[in-house]
Amino acid sequence: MEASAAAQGPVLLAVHGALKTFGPVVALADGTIELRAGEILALCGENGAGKSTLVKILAGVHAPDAGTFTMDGAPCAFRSVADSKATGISVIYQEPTLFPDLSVAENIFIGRQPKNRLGLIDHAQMRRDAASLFTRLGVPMNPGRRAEGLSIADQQLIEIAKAISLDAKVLVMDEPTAALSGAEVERLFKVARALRDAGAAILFISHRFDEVFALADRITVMRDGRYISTHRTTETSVAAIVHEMVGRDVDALFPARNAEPGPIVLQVSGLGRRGVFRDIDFCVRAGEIVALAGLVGAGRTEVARAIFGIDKSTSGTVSVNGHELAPGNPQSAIAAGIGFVPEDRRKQGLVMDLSVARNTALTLRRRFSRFGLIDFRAEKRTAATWARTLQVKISSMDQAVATLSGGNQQKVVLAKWLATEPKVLIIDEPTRGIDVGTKAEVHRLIAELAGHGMAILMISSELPEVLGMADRVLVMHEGLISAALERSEATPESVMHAATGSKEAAT
Amino acid sequence: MSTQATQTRPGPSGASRLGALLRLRELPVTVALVALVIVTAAVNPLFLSPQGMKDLMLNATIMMLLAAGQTMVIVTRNIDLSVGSILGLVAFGTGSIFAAVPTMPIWLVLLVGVGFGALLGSLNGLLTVWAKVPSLVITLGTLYVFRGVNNGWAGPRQFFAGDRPEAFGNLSVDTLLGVPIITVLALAVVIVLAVYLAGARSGRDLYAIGSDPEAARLFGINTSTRVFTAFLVNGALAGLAGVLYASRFNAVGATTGSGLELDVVAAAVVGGVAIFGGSGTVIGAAIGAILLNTITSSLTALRVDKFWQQAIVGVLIITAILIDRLASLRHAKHLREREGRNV
Amino acid sequence: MSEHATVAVDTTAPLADVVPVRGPRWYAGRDATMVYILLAFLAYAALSIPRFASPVTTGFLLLDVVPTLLIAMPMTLIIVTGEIDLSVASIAGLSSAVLGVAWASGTGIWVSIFLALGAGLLAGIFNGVLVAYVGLPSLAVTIGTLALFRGLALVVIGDNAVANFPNEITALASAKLGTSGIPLVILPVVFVVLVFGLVLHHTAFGRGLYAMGYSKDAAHFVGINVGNSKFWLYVASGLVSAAAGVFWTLRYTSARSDNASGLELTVIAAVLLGGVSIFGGKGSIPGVLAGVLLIGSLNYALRLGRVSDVVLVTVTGLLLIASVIAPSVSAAVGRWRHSQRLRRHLARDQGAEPG
Amino acid sequence: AGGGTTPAGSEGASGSAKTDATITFIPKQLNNPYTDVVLGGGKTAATAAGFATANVVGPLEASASSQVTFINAETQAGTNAIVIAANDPDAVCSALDEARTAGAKIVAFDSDTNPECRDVFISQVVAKDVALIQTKLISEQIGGAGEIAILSATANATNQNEWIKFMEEELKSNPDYKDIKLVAKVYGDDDDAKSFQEAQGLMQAHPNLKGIISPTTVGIAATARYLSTSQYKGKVALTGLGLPNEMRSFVKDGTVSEFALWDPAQLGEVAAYAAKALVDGTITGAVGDKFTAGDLGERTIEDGGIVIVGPPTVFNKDNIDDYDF
Ligand SMILES: Nc1ncnc2c1ncn2[C@@H]1O[C@H](COP(=O)(O)OP(=O)(O)OP(=O)(O)O)[C@@H](O)[C@H]1O
Ligand SMILES: Nc1ncnc2c1ncn2[C@@H]1O[C@H](COP(=O)(O)OP(=O)(O)OP(=O)(O)O)[C@@H](O)[C@H]1O
Ligand SMILES: [Mg+2]
Ligand SMILES: [Mg+2]
Repeated sequence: MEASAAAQGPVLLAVHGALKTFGPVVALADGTIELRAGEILALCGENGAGKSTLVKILAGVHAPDAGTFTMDGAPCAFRSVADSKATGISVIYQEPTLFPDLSVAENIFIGRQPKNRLGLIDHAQMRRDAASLFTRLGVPMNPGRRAEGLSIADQQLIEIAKAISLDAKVLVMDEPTAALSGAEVERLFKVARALRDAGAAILFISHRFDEVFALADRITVMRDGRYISTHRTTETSVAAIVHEMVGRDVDALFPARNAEPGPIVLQVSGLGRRGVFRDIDFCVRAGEIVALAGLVGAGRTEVARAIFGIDKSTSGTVSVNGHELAPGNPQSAIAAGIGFVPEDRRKQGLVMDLSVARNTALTLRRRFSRFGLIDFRAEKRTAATWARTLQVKISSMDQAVATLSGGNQQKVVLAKWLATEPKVLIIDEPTRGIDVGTKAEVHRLIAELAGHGMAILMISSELPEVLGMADRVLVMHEGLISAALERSEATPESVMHAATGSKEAAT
Repeated sequence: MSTQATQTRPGPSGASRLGALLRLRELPVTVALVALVIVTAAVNPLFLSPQGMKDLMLNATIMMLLAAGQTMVIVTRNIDLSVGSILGLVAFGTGSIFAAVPTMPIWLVLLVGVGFGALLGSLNGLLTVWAKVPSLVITLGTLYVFRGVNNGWAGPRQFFAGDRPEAFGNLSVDTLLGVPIITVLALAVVIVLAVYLAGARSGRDLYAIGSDPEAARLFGINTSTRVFTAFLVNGALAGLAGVLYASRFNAVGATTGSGLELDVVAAAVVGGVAIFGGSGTVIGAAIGAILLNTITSSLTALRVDKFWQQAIVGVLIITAILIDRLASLRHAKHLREREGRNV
Repeated sequence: MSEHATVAVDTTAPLADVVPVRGPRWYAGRDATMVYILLAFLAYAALSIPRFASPVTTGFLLLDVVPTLLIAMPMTLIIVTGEIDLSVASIAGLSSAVLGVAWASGTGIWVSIFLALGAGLLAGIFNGVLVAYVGLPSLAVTIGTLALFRGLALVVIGDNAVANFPNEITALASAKLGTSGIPLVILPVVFVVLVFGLVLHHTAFGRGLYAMGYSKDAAHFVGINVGNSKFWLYVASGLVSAAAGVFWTLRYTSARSDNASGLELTVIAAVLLGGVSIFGGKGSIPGVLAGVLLIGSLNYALRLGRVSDVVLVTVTGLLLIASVIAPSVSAAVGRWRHSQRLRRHLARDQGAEPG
Repeated sequence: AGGGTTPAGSEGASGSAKTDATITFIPKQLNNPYTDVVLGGGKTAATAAGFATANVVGPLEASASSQVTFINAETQAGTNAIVIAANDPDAVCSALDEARTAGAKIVAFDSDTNPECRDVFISQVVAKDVALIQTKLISEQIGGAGEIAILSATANATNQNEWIKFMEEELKSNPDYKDIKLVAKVYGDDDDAKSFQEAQGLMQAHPNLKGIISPTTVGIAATARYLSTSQYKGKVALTGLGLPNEMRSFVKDGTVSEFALWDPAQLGEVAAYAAKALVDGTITGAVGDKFTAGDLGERTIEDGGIVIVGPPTVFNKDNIDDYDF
């Protein structure tokens, strides 16, 4: 990868020994980074290593308990978000933070909308400015539209537009690509490199090493809230970084599987939802992993939602072990043995304010009821067992999931569904925001579950994951299944062709 | 990578002006108001006589001010249930001032009333912002506390129109081009607020806060100051309404203005203000206030059995939110169809 | 040029001893505090207000709180799901009006009561459909039905008052259990409280209510039928409010359209005082019970002491404000003490290893 | 066991004046100017009559059931005499019965309860007289012909409803009033703003309205305020029952020419003396019983256990300045 010429420029933003505690939890023990003008620095670390905490300190959201901060060599403090912004720091948070009632354009320019001669907001000018930003990012989006109901990917793109429009000296991006697929990622990188070449300093956080090595000039590694090391990208390797992150070697290879698929468990026939997708026909057998691939917005999530009954399908049927499910009724899907790990864990997967125990037990409410009354102890025991099995990093089962790191939250969602011992598990983006170690674990877990005869439908935007895990790959394009590929036929090229709708790829 | 994805999503589309107009949340309530006035006037021409018009406007004036203030608060995903009590305290305060100093200039009394209201409103704001607790609970508390203070202060004492200077009472009698002076004042306030909320950065911040308070905090909007200001302005408007109340009605005492709070919220809701913040306009709320007041007058003018009147008002409120909901569902569906795939 | 070459950092620094890890304790929770306050107040009142400590008090006090207590039960569940029902008092008024008109028109008393409860049920269904299935915001809907149901009560009974209810029935409404002073009606009320308590705290349905109180989407994604749950809560609220209306009518032997007016805010104040979060997700029946009884006994004690209602109104308001502010204040104090200890800890560390 | 005083023994020592007796007034609603004048008279007279303590308790709003808790608390406090203006004749009954069982004497005043639940009712005036004086005043003011309306207090107010009944009968039966047509009855709930808007509604719904009777002090003042600020001032007649202090400016500016009221303080005074006589056992509440009401002289209990205070006064421009209440 090309290294920037300015990589040896002066240190722009330096943080040393940043400490942040939340009551008894030490989220960040020694946050240390040195960010130079004209470079892209990647921050790597396991889930819960304290990356987002460091970001939030830089953003002025959290007040640090200790640490020294300098900007351009002068000591500085980030007492508030406004303070941090004024210093020239612009942040894309891990989770999109849009205002659903405001227009896309206003979301980008809130607080600094262009004004007309009367000192009032010039809405037309604002929309034009937004449109030109989107052109720069290569994304078609109507700036006048309300932000409500946008997909996670679209929301993330707006966040990016917002951040770059600030023309900040320091751009911090906390997993900006987690919800994006190849095309958008590539465009984001192009913009990021352009900003770097213009002299900005960029802090980039991602769990995807291909991205990190493609983009970053240097990599800083964190573990357990502490600074570990910094390397030039050209002088290190994925294995070395992973070793430092995890403190041991990680076998990042996908688990080997050669189970014979059993009888058909999930049968989807002619499923359709007007204006969204149609003619979805496929089956998943016991012990089989079927991946649903495609570009962002291809309609994969919508299919999964319709199967589980969150949305009502307008045509076709879903049956589990031959029993047809009532459309639009998640209870019937759960009763039939379907589990669904949704893509947006914060809004759909978890009740953020409830404890780990309560969240895990939510799917078990009826199972542990005797004469209609819940057996608290059995419930808690089961929840604890699954949390332990998945090695969720928590201080107590009574900790609110809101205080967990993103990856650990994802594990709680998985635990919640595994606890129901489903026959079919639908997983939408199973490893979004999960670190390598856990990712390997999740992959091993999925493989193991399939090995025990569970039918698994996996939606993923990560091509390696799709190719590495799936027995069969269904590729969606514009609401239709454009290809059904056996493991042997599935290659990056065949999947991408089908996903982009290129004629020659259609089977 | 390919650039194919570009074609999978629709580009910006210019919404027609007519479409935008039809999507206005204020539209249904405006249509309802116009229809109501026309029907009533057709049956009872007296309804639109100069005196009838004047009464209609005067009736809506106080509620319009309160609804406009409440909108500022509701837009930030808060609520102020104590407005009735604030109005009562200020109205009684106005009576007390004139009883003590009958020669007090009217503008000074207006100023004092607005200031007193702002003080009480800022107490709500301070408690909500500082303790970061739900304003519904806080203002339910201050509803009781302010009312208690008013009761303690006033006791059985009341001040009557005769105790106040005639010029003060004439504020709600005299007209400017057929419009009562206090209505002109209220309209001016509503317009200023409307322009502020639509066209000022800090005004737009209020919508952002109501839309997602956590996101607003992460984005660096000074949530506390903005919400505090909204409460303060609302209090000030309730104060102004209190002074105007004293100008218009006969008696001000311990119970003046009690029970107003839910009517005010209802007016805002009927005017298309979303109860969970983030959207709605002052103009809409003001029209909602006019509609709710007009319906009572017109039912009387139509000689509808008075026992039915309250039930009809209830039906009207529900219909208004129902229409609002249907309109937004239709809009969402429209959006989906426009952005969705042709499958 | 990686100048920060792999610095070894001790990841087992003794920061954990700064603050001991503690789980929540039931006897230190919000609900328990409410119960302590109630007990403290009762003790104070018994000692300092003449005649307060007497079975007569129990009787009058309990009779007074019955309507609030009844309605507070479904209200708690509704607020836990993040919704609200402002129409409860109007439903009570409507049921009172129906009871009166039915009885006056010669219907048997039990059939009349049945009709009154039926009116409440219908009202609850109406609210439920609009909130749960049409998806309208409950605050707005029930402001509307607050006017609508009260209006219907007026339509039904007009400005009449029906008072000639049979003596056996009205006597039942204020009958006492032997000499204990405890009213007979407390038995069904206790039953209602137990049912709602069990439903909220010990059933799958109740679990679902907390979950949806925090996040409707997340609840939907684990197969909780958000719509149905809410619908049944509003139906229950309508039914219980109607029962409260019937009790009101019989206790005061007067069926009027304005019965129980304004009760909605009292109920909500009591529920919030009992520790239920207006945003949903938090709250418990024991807490609410303590909240209702606290307001009730405060009310009665002040009246016994001939203290003006002005004081009661003010005290209720202050209590409400204190109840939500106190946790914030104690959390702020906790944070301050934590940072103090942390600072001392850091200072000690720096002193230990200079440079 | 309830500590404190034992409830006053009932008929034990007939005729001997008790010196430690207590009296409590429960008005319809606190903080009402008319009530305040009544209670002022009542409290003064209570002391003069020999009560050891006189209290006033009451609800802040005049709803039917809001007085019950106060009666309960007084019952428990062992109050000897409860003087009440009932918001609803029936709602307070069972509570009053309990109070009587505990030994209290019940005097209703201003607005009666169900006759079974009290010992005597102190009425301002003969109900019919009040009604007739108002119909007479309105007839004079509108020249004996035209549409009139009534703006009352709450729809359930016992006293107002009785007067309205007499007014309606009189309008129907008296040939002098054959050209007068009662077109509407509305209720302002004794709330200033509500009464104001009801008055306004009347004018719009009935363009030919010639006069309004408002037999409640809040209603007449609010209506006067509306008329005085509108084009109807001096064109639509207004009469009813009002407090001179509240009505003075409207009489002087010509909105109202004549209205009536009794002396409210006397009502309180008679009630206090009646209560004392009951507590002392001088009277039992039977028809024909007589007692002395201080300076106001001897009063007799008439049919239905009613005591009449005195005739109403008519106020107008010429005499209004002579009164201060
Ligand atoms: N508000 C909070 N209260 C308590 N603990 C918290 C809070 N926020 C974060 N933590 C804890 O701090 C630690 C660091 O979290 P952080 O979000 O910074 O991790 P991360 O490196 O961003 O992980 P991921 O890659 O999963 O996003 C975690 O153990 C988390 O549980
Ligand atoms: N509530 C909504 N309103 C309008 N459009 C929506 C809504 N939800 C999704 N869409 C649009 O529907 C399309 C399909 O979304 P969906 O989430 O099914 O895609 P996907 O293939 O799962 O992609 P990914 O999950 O990677 O984002 C997207 O273009 C999205 O913008
Ligand atoms: Mg993170
Ligand atoms: Mg998806």
